[in-house]
Amino acid sequence: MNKTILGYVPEESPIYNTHPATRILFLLIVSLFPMFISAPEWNLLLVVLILILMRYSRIDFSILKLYVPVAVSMGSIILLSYTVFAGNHPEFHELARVLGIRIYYERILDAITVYFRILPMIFIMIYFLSTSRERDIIVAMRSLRIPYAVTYLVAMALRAVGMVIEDFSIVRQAEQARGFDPVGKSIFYKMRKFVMYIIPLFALALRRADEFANALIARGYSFTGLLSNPKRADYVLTHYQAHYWDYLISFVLIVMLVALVVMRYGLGMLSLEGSLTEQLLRAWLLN
Amino acid sequence: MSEAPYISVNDLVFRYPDGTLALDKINLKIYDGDLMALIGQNGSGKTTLSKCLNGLLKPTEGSIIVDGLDTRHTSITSMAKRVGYVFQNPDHQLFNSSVWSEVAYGPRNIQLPPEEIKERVQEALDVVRMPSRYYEEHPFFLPKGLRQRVAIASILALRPKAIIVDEPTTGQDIKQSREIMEFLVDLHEQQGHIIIIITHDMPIVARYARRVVAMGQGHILADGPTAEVFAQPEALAKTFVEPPQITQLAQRCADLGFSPRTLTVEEMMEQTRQILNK
Amino acid sequence: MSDATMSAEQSAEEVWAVEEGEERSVGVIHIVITALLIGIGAVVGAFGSFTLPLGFGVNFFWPAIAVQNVGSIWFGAWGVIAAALFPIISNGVAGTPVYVSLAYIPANAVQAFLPAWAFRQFKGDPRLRKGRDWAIFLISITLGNIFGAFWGPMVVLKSFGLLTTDSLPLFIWGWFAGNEIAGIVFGVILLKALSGVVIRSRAFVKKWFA
Amino acid sequence: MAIVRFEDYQWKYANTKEFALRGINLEIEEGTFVGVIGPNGSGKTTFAYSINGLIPSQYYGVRKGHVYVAGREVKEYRADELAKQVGVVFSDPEAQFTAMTVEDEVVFGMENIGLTVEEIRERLEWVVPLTEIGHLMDKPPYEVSGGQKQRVALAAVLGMMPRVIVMDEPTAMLDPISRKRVFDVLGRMKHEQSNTVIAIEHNLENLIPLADRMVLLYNGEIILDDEPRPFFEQMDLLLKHDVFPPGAIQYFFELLREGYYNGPLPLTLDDATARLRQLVEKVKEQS
Repeated sequence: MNKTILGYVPEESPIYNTHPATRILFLLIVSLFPMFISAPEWNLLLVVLILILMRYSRIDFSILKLYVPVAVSMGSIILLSYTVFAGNHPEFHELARVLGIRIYYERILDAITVYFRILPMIFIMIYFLSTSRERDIIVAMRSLRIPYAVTYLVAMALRAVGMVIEDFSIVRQAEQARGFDPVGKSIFYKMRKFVMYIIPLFALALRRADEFANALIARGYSFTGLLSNPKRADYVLTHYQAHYWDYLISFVLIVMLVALVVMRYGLGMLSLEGSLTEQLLRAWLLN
Repeated sequence: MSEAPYISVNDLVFRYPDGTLALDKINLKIYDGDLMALIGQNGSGKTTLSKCLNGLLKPTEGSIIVDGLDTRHTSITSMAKRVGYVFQNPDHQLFNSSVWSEVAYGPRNIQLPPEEIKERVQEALDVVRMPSRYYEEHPFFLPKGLRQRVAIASILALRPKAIIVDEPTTGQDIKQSREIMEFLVDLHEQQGHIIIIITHDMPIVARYARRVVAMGQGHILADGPTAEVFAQPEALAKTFVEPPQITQLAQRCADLGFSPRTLTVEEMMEQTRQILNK
Repeated sequence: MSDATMSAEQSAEEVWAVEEGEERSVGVIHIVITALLIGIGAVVGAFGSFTLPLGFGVNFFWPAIAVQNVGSIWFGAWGVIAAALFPIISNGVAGTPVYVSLAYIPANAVQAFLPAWAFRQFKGDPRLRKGRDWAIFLISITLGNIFGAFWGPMVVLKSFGLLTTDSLPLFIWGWFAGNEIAGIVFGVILLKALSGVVIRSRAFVKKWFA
Repeated sequence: MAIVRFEDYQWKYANTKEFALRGINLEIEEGTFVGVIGPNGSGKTTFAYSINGLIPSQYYGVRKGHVYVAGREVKEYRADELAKQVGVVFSDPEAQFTAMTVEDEVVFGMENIGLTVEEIRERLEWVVPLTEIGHLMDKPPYEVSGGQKQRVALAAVLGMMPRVIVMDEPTAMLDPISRKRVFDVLGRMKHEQSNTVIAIEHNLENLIPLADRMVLLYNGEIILDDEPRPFFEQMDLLLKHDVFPPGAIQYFFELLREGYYNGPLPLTLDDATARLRQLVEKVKEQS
């Protein structure tokens, strides 16, 4: 099993045949797709494709459970923004009036459009995080020839995240060991716990900063600025090879992006007007 | 011992959320009056077991009864009053802005009246011999030895019957280690606390612990009076722990009349005098 | 050396003053402290985003704001860099699309930059000794939060179509209030508790980079 | 010529009143294994940092006298140049790791001093089996056990092939068996390589069999400096300075004192066993 940022993925997952840089490219390009797609059904199709990809990459679907509350609350915010707080618009089709709040057909349609546009973006993020190890991100950055100081900063930061999480859970236990019990207490009582965490986390970081810096210097690391990029052997990169399919995937992704732009702005496809969703919603709400 | 144990661990199994089996069918009874060392290799389950003892971790199977209460159904607050846990790194448990409020944190959590909080804090700080000029100092500014004392005081203020101390002598020199241990022995003898020390330091164990529980791969491999446990090299080998050098010397020369239960140089000398003066 | 050796009390002026002959240069320690700040910010931020999830990086109570404010007061530009970067990790883990995260960068940078600038410009004492120090802190983080509150809902969320124009004022207010309260509560606690230690450590940044 | 030489060396940290090291004069010949002992606060870490240049480059303070490594003043070296001469293993293995995998960790220092991919590969082939970390290469260094961590740290330092290796309480955080394995590696190194090793340790049982020479630091000064056997014959001096030799040595010293024994002090358990047998059998024969 490989431990990725979001969980475990079996080692024999086909995802590991791709170069980490390809995976970052996938994240960056495919996240752009929904920006050119208005029709919700096409975005939904994109979600389905990503789910298929997740299955193919043998990602444990239980990770998605973590994001249900996020997806729900996000949907609620959009819905609130497009209904309760949407103001008065006599030019729109009014569907109903609840407690003096007017609900418009156009607003509902927009809310759905926006929601289905953001959804695939989130799935792509989840897909990326659950197929990438911290190391992959570093390898990708190094093979893209990003200055070593920057890559190194990111590497240390990712390492620090793991450390802080560990500290965090120990601090929490230390508080419990002294009778701190937030169960059934008020929100203010619970807020205190943030205070209690943040101080020891900083204090520990400050103590560690010294030790880390000493360890780095002892290994001959010297900070050489962001721009100068002295030659490094980059030994780790020798384990990763870009295969022809990495180039193929990258090429296909870029072609798809161009195709989407052309379809959207050149041919007027993928827009909301006349989309399946619009037709269904119109038939359901306005008639 | 005929009295009822203060802590009783029954067929305890503990599995971490990722599926790792950390403790496998542990049975252990801890009595009032125990001064106990928990030894074993890193990863043998010592820390997991001790976190189960005060309810920080709940058993996957089996049960732990502390002072008649089942840890599975007892609140964190009432566990904290019974079993205290001093973490290895004091920095993880110091988060208040003065030594005084650090020690008062626990009593406040269990919602004692202000008068009693004051009394307990004062008592705890006296017990750890914290000079009063440090009371308003930020714990962060104190040297490590004093930070550790604040950590112990903060547990004492909850007046738990049992106190678990996780590797108190790591990073200390021998003199400092002995001071800490003598202080813990005092707590045991004068205040009547049950003391459980998690440690790798065998000479320290030989010198101070009355009882040793040796763990390995999630099992208890040996349990008994210190000298008895050190006299079982086969069991110890499985825990990857070696008795102190002087004990090993006595054991290797057992055929010459030395007792395999020898723990200190003084004991060894006494036997030598008898053997050589015969 | 964190021993209990108290140095003579420094005044606010002295905290920021670079003495004659004092060499201050960028070192490995700064890279390290930046990384650790990103680590803390990412965890505190993600924790906030998961306990009170509103989605796409919107939080009406976000303790990580204090990491931005305080980190940059203590560590200058390094704190600003960390502040700009850590939300990408914390938001990402909490399910925010990568481009939304990237679009937040200016807001996060400004929220960190303003307090850092104000404390250096007006020689505020990070230990918050006098009313003046408090004023510098409160005004600078408030201005930063105002910028953030406009940037977040207006520029980012609006341009991704997540909010309607009509609902913007409400979200701007909510955003501002959430960050402001969290920033004051946690910022004050951190500054009071740890500034004394930080200004004596070699990681402390007097100018912008060293 | 001595590889490390202290000449009337003194150091005082800024913000403190007392000098942490005073009047240090010491010459260490290339290829020796020196054990440095003394209670906490006696200046051992300051001593280590003065050799690898963290003092004065990373700390403010007052420095008098000289420290030479390979004939050159420490403070005249550039960080990466000095790292080729002196490597340090710190006591807290956690705090010296900055990479995502054991392999990256071991390679990091080698990249810093500018080795090529080929050179790195060659050194890995030597250092990985020496420290027995082959099966750990893909794991995150902070997730392996304490003893393994310290072997990884050792590998990272050895890979840079420094002429002097300074160990600042490398086994303070380890359990007895892990401790032993770290010393096993040191023993192998001592026999196969010609490195100079300066080991600061509280744990004498493992240190003594390897040491060619012992130095006692107390309160910033060198109190005693000799070969192990004569060093431990100064038992009263050692005890007075809070050094408590291993049980077997203490025991034989008592035997000496009470007149039961008059040979040399045994330095290892095997030696002690043999000598005790001899002693008892001789007495029994006589009676």
